[in-house]
Amino acid sequence: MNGFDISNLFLSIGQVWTEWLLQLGLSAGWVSFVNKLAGAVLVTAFAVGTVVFTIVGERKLIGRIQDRLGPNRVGPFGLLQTVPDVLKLLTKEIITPANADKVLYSIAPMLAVASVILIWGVVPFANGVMGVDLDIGALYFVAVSSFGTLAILLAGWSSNNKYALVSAFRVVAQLISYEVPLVLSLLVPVLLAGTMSMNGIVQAQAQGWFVILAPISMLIFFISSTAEVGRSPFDLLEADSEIVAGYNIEYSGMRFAMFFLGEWIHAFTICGLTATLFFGGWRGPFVDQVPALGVIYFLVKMFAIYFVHIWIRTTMPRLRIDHLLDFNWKFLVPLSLVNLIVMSLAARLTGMPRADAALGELLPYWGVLLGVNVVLAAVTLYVLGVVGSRIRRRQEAAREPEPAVTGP
Amino acid sequence: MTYAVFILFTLMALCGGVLVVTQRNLVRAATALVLSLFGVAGLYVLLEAGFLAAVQVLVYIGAIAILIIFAIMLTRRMVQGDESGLNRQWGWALVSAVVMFALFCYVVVKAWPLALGAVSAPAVPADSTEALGLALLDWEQYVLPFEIASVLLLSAMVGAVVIAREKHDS
Amino acid sequence: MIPLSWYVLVSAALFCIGLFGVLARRNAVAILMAVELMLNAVNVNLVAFWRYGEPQAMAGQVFALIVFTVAAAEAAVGLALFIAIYRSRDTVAVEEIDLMKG
Amino acid sequence: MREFFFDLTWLIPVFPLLAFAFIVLWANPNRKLSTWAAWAGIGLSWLLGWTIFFLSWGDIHHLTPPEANHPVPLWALPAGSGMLEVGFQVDTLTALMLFMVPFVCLMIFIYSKGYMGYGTEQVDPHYSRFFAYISLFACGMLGLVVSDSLLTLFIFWEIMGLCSYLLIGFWFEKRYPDPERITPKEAGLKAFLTTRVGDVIMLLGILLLFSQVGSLSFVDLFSHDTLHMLAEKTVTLPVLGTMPVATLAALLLFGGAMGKSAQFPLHVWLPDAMEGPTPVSALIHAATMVSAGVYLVARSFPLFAAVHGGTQLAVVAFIGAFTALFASTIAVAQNDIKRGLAYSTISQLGYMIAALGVGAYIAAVFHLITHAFFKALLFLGSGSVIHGVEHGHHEVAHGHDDHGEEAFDANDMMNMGGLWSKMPRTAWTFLIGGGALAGIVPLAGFWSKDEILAHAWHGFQHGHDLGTFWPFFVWLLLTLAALLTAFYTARQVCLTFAGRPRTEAAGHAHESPPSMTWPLMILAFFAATLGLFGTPWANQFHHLIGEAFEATPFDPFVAGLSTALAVGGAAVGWLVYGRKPLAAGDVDPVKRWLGPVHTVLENKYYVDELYRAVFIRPVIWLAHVFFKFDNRWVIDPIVNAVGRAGVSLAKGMGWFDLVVVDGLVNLAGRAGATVSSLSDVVDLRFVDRIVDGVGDLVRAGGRFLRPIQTGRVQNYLLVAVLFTAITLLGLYVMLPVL
Repeated sequence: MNGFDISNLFLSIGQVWTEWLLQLGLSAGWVSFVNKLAGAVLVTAFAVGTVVFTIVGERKLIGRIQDRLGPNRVGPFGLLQTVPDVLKLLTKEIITPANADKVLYSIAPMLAVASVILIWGVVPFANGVMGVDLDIGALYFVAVSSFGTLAILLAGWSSNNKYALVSAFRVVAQLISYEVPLVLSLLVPVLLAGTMSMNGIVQAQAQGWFVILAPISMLIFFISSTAEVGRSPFDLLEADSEIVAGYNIEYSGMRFAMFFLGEWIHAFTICGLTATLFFGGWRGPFVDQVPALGVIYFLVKMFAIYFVHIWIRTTMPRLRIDHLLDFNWKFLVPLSLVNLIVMSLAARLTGMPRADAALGELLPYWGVLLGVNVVLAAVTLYVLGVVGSRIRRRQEAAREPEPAVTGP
Repeated sequence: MTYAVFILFTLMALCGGVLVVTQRNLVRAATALVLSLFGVAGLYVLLEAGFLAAVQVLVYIGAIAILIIFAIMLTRRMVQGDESGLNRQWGWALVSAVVMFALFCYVVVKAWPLALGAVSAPAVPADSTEALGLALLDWEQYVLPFEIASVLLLSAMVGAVVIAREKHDS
Repeated sequence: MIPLSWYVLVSAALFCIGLFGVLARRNAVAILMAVELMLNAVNVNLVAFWRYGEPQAMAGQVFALIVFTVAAAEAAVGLALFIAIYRSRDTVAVEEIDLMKG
Repeated sequence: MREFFFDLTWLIPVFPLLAFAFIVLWANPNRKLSTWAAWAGIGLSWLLGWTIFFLSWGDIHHLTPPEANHPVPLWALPAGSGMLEVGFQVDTLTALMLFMVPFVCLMIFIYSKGYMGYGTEQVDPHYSRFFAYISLFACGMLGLVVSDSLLTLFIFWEIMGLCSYLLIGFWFEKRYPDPERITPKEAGLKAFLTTRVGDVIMLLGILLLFSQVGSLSFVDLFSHDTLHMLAEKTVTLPVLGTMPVATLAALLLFGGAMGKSAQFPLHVWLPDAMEGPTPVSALIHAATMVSAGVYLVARSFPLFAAVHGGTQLAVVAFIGAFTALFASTIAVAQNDIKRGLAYSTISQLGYMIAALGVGAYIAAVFHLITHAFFKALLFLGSGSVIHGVEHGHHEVAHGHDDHGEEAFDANDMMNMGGLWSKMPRTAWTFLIGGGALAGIVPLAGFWSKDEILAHAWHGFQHGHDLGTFWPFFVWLLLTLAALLTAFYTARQVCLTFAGRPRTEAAGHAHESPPSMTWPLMILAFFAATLGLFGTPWANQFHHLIGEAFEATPFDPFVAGLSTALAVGGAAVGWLVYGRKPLAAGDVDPVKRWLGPVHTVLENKYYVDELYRAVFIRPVIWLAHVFFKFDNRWVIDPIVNAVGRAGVSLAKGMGWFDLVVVDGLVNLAGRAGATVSSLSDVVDLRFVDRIVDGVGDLVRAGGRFLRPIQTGRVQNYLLVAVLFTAITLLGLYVMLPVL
């Protein structure tokens, strides 16, 4: 047994734990099984546990931005506000509508939560500290999140409520549409890193975070992931002023809470992914010497991005469904396609730098990629300007010929 | 362990399949299809084809199943009929399916041993996903089928839009 | 490891279930789903033979991918057709779509 | 520079293809643009084709085989285990075809503008589509000519098949009052299906070659080693016995040629193809489709010649010679101007095929080229005549309305006559074309035909691979056909142009527009002069096609005989039809003399009727029988039959009651009336019942058969699956393999 290495805290804990189990007399197969189970429980617990705090944090933050106090009664500074909320939800009656499709009705919330938690399986907290280092991690993320869409569709349909169904249709249209730019922008980090493994992507960012190398992809990913989560300004799925409460209108009690939970976890999960894919994940100063620091870096980055999410949520007005789809299909998708092509060409041009490249070697690499991004952004803005002014002119032309009212 | 997982996924695939063909309610049938296809994805994982498993989930569950559910809901009046989901010739259909299955079983059992254990297969190369990508884009291998498949997909997409679009003129 | 024949048997079973569905379901969409089952059965076979045959050559996986593509194209066109038929004939029951009846 | 143009050869089929795409995708509504696009496409092909031809003419020794057969690969695509190689090649045969095909096509394209009524009131509603189709057709033929492997050849072959279907059925909405007469739609279908029979056989041949050689490129296939291997290896077939692979492959390929070149058993589509617009007939019969079959045989001639004295050449010679005579006899009795020409085409194709059969390779190719020119000329001329007569008919119909739109056949030569003065340019050019066809010295047809006959005669005199019988057979049949050819050509010319108009329409006919007459004159020039390149004394043609083949020595006997026959046939034709032209309503004198034989000829030896009885009817019948499966349609009739039997029984009892019992009771009282009432009862109960029964039977049969087509896919599928399952089951049980 090696000495307990504090710098690589989590791996050391894992080793100690494994040896302890072996000493208890478990066979190696069972130990591996128990380890996997424990890992799964840990990851799930992390995801669900974090929600408790993010809910409070978010509410307080929103309160701040909207110039009010936010929750401040339960516990110090209202930090324990979530606890009575959860208790309230748990004790509420679970209502199932009479004409609902009961099986699907009860499956949908579970599926919604599961799809989000499954993503955490491939998110690296620190170097090598992750559920499972799949070599197709990025693809796994895309695949698993499609369950969420299914869950919403089933929830809307099985409720046998027309508002729920309309909402579900809207949501699915939105989610499927925004999945396209999401995946296309996700491909850029994969391309630059040369691997789909999440840990591999983070490791590849030793040569520079992808937010610097591919800012446009980051922006597209950020926008479309916001839409995937369904938060403002893309929160049409529960635009309560239009479609009552959205696809989950018939749900109550714990089942409703599960949708709520799923959405909330999804919000910061996406932030974690953004941090992993574009902001260097667990990378930070001295992380090579002390790997355990990675967890802290990762969490800090994740919550910083989450803060931006909340900030946007509280300040941006909601979009109309046709605007939202137009924006996706006419702007984001073409842009991300062009971006993907341009980036792949640029990456081919520069070639991938070696892992131990000196700064002098890295600078041209950064310069080319960043320069390409800047040029692309400039072109995009120019095209947008031209198209926008043309549309405006057409609208004005359409408005103009109002016949003058002639007096009697 | 592996056997347990195999049996689990097999049951998912087959039970899901049976539900798909017997459920009268089409949305349920579609959900069962998701279950079945997820089971198949699990089988891919067992076969160490992780990429295919992910693509299976992505394409089938993320796209095709949702497309099917959409279509079901767009043609909704059909879903809620009281009549049976099966047509008159289902008895014959069952007979022929069973006969075919028996034939398949006969052939399979003749050709490969059913016995457990002592089964070995060559190891999958570590970078099989990369090998797959290279094979697809290799001029000497599958680039032509790959390109044809993409053209097929594009034309299917255009065709589907043209067919399904409501005609606004006249 | 699990013997190859088990996979092939599962695939055969799935195929026959799909076959039954294609032959016996009334609703066109249900038939389409059954077709998907059959295609998946084929894919299981392809991948299983890839795994137990020659994992270095990617033929099995490539073919499975192409089957995916074809399945996606088929689903898109098929569903579009059903929606078009539904609009004009107000039904997607295959028994009632019999313009070729003698 | 030579290499530069040769490397561009692949563009030749691409130009018309681009024209096709352009017209279909963009220019469809614009007739002018469509015309120009099609002309530009074929015109560029023509320029490039002639460039290549004349370059190779000047540089002939670079082109002679085997050096010439260097295929130029364009793409090589991975396809399964092998590579799909697409390329082209230029050798003497290709160069010759490039001289003929694009030029004749260009003439036809130019002619089409006038024929389809550009700028007139009668312009065809699908004018642009027509130009798109013929462009694609030209693409098919040109691609076939330049392709370097059997596979690409087959692809272009099929493109032509498709185009022939589309073009023959171009006036697909046309219906005739006579239900027996074939409509353009049906004619297109017939052409497509008949040639398909040949194509399947040809595909079998291609597969056989591929399985044996592993490659389909001509260079590989016709290399000395491959041919030797194919000739050595034998294959045993169930009925036909053992034969070399080369023989079998050649025969199978010849099947395709028989379909496309309309040789005897598969010739039926060609006359009906006349339902298409006349430029199409010219295209099909002169420049493209039917030449393709002969071209295929010429192209794969090394394969045919691989086995010395093999059956394959005998079959080719027999089919060709027989077709030549067979079709020319039919042509004698046709009144439809285009049909007559169609049979003449079949007959001339028979010449070429027979020539190949006896090894007269050069003569066959030469005849292919000259025939293309004069037959295109004749078809376009006949089109011009029809056009003129139709316009005359319109004028007449407009002149006085009471005339009405009764069925008027503008193709019927009996409706013509006296057009010489009305359409002088058409008449002159037609006369030149007819002379070339008949083999009058020194027009093109004489030289090429004479070469074939001389070769056959030479084979008979001096021995041949096939012995002496086949050359003699070919010579005899072809000489007879030459006589008939001259006769029916003279008949056509006289009936059409000589004498006085037999109908009002013919009387009002006008000369066609210049876009139609100019191509006629150009083609006439070539039809008149082309033969001079192949005279026995200065055989430039032989020089061009390659010294590898043995030249045919000039034979004064054959030349004299064929000249005598041609002049004699023409003279007889003139005596019968020209000296005293027929007046309106006269009966054809030949018909009077030949009587029933003429009827047989007029009906084309009843081949169509035979096919209908032997192939089409049984297939339809089988299709009906095979669907008795569905339980509903088996059980229902049984139940009905039982019910009907019950009813009949009850009625029988009633009859028994009524007739026997009543009759006995009343017998005593009404003895006198009984006899008459009995006869009445017999009439009612027996005769009526029988009549009704027959009716019922028919109706029940109809009801029994009608619903076998349920129209349900699943139902069909179920039958298919069940059948598969049963078959597999049977296989497993019977074959001890598994």
